[in-house]
Amino acid sequence: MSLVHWYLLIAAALWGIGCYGLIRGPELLRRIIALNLMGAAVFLVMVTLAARTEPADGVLHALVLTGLVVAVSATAFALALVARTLSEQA
Amino acid sequence: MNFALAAALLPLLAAVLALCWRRQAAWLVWLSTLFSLLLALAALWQVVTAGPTTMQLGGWQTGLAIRWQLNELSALLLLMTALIHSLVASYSLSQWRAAGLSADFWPLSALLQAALSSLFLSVDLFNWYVTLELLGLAAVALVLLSGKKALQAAMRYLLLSLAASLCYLLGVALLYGHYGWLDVPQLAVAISEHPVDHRLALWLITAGLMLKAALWPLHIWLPAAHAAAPAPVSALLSALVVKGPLFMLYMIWSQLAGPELVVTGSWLFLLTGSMALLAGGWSALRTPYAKVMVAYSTVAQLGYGLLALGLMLQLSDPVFTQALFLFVLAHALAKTSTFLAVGEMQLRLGGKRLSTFRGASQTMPLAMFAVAVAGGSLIGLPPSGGFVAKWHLLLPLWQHSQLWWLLPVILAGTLLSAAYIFRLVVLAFNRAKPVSPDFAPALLPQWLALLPALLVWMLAFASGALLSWLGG
Amino acid sequence: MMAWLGGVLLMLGLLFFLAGSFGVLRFPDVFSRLHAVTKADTLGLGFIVLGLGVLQQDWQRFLLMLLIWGLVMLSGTISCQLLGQYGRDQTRDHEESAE
Amino acid sequence: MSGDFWFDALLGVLLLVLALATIQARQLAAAVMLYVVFGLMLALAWARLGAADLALAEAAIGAGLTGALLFSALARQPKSITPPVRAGKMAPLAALMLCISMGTVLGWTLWQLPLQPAHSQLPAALEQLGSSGTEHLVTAVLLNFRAWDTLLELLVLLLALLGTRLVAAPEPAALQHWPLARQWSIRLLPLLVLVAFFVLWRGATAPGGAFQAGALLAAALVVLRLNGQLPMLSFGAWWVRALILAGVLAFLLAGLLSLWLNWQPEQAVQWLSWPLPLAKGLILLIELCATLAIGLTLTLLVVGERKELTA
Repeated sequence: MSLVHWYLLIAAALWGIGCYGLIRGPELLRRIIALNLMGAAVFLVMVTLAARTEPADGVLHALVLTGLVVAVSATAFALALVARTLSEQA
Repeated sequence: MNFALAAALLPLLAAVLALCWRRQAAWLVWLSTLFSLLLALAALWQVVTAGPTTMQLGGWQTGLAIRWQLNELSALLLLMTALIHSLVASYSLSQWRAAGLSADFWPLSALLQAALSSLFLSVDLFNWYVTLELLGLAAVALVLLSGKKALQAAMRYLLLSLAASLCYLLGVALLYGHYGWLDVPQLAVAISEHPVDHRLALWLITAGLMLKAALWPLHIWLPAAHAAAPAPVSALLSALVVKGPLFMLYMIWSQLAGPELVVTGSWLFLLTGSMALLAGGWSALRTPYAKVMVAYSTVAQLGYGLLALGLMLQLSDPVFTQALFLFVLAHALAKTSTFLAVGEMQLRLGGKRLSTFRGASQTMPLAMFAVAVAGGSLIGLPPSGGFVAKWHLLLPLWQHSQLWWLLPVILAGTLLSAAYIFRLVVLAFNRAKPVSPDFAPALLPQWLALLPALLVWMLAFASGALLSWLGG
Repeated sequence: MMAWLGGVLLMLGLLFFLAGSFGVLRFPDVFSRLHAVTKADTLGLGFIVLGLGVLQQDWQRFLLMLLIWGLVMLSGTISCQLLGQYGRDQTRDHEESAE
Repeated sequence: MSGDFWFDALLGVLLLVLALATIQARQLAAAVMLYVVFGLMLALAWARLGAADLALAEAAIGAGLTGALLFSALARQPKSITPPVRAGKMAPLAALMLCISMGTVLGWTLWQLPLQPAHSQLPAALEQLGSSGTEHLVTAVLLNFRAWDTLLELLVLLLALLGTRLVAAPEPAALQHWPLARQWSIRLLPLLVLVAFFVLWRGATAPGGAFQAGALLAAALVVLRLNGQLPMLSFGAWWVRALILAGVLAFLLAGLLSLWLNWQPEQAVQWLSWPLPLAKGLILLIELCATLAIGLTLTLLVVGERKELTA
């Protein structure tokens, strides 16, 4: 039960929670948060895989950094869409 | 490889310049699509004469750098992207003031072309993730161009597209965890050396890509999004955006799947393909709205692609690869022409329902002719490209008697597609609704809508060259 | 000797953090909760910084932690003030609507 | 039982509890706040797993800016929300079973992953690090080995901004500006700008870089904008557009320059391969432009083009 296995299990659980939130979450905002949780789970898997080698695998860290910025811009776009749909309803 | 690099970078440069000088954006992007068409032709010619080449981006060795691979297949797909973009750009240029298409269309469509070109050229798993995300965001932004009515459809499209990208990324992370390679050919070598059970990674990647390509069970977002988008945008979406993930599915399943996984995968694609044909055709038959019908026809026609992929995996016969990419080419041209013509008629005659097309053959004969010719290729009538693709799908099936049940399915699919195309064409020959005397729609947009239909109609004459390029 | 001193300082800091969070849970209204959070936690952080400084014997890092503590203190007080003003406006609007 | 074990165990459990609480929280405001805390704990997890760059980026972008985005979306949430937007079509029990099975299958597969990776790009990357123009591996991978990914990623950020401008929602209620907040943001500005450019400069030799620096810059600009101390940043103004496009333009120009510099008549061309003597300078130039572009883009994503109502 090393550090790597523990964080991989946490990532698997996070993925499950994120999927549940995406499927069930009533409000749109909650589904976007659930998407971010799923993203966090995937990045946790990648960073834990990078931590297996002694000097942590910088290539994977760069990939996760790219993924993080992509996730933020996608979230910003989704939130702008949610804000517009909500103000249309009001 | 230089021409292919130029063909991929030109739309990128055009998009950035279009954002700087917003008044000349239209001309700038239109010229860039034409130039990239010429460059793509030159790239194809270079590949045919000098053979396939690869390029390591940045000059580093294989595992570290992103690798671009230019063979006949990717050159042909690059040419298809450039051709469809130049057709749609010229159509939009000819009537965007009338249709009220906002000026943001131009940088977004140029970015879409750049994303697609770099997707077709690259063979790096993580680079595919970034291009896939770029493709998804550009498509959602383009759908939003038609304002308030597209909000709901775009929201659902964006959420599902983000979830699909995350599934794909998780699959890629697992593969990198097992084998340590991101480069697909190198990964295939690593898998063949000491195979490890990576089924979940492949299923995650397949689920993500099937959702992105709107393949049958995960197609729910497509009809609303493609129908709500303006005509040139829905042409781009149906013809090109859904083909990117389909190309990735082919590349991944043909190289990374182990022998026993290929069998299960092929059965999955065969079943989903058949269901796509039947369910897509049936929904297209029953919907009262014209653009929704054309969108469901995309879902149905993608069924042929799935069948070709499934058969290629099961019988490992290269003729099915030819059938798959012939279908991709033929469907792209036919669907562009159909969406442009239907959009033009909807704009001029006003109204979304099929009843507005009553008597369209008298009021707008040219656009109606385009729909009929493109419909012929969708059904698969000779000598259109659709016929050549279906022919190369059916011919080898006769020898393999264990897949007998596919023949009635394809027959039923063809009948359904004939039904929903003629449903529109028959309406056009009824007596036209009274039209104001000065009703004279511009002819240039209708001619531009007819052009891809004529191109796909003559595809059979070019099938010899196409077949030899597609791995004959 | 230094390790023992550092340990005591860290325990003190932990104590103040616990007191602060306990205060947030138990206090009745907004203002007392704000009071508990900003005062106790800032002091707790100060003790932790001192404790780590004693344990670490690295002056450059200790100064860095002091800068962090200063920033936390500043931003803590400012946000406490703003939340307090916001709380006062809310309660006043509430009372006006209640009459 | 080493001390680390308890720290990891607690952090892991805390991450899960926060994630569950975010999904199950009744009010949306509580869900957003819990998510921001989750983002900070995640930054701690990155630091614990030896990814200092990611801890910086997660804290600045993941918890900070995503939190600001969520709060601004929350501000536009109409208070009188009618019955919650139709809950997921799937019954709660079925969704729960599906997610639990997905989690266990994923957990079981992750458990099979080898502890020592069969092959990784690390040795190759470390040995090429010398000729990449920077000493820090992550910056070398981002701006030299896989520079094409970073260019596409800057495009994704630009695209998100273009898409957001298409759906610009009408502004929430006018903000009243507290004098205390205005004073504090003025004092905070020089510190944030200094730290941002320090993080950018350090990116060449230690964790840091364009994205973290851009996020810090965006934080400073957002605070100023919310306090009304900054002129209205509209995409229409040419200098705003020039700055936003600076990152992508710098990349393209550097790529074209390096294409022209190492052009041999019939040898195959290498896109985005920086000639060695120029590598360090080019990378720094690109990082500087990318920082400005990311900072302004993230600001416009968070604040939007708010028409300033009150003085």
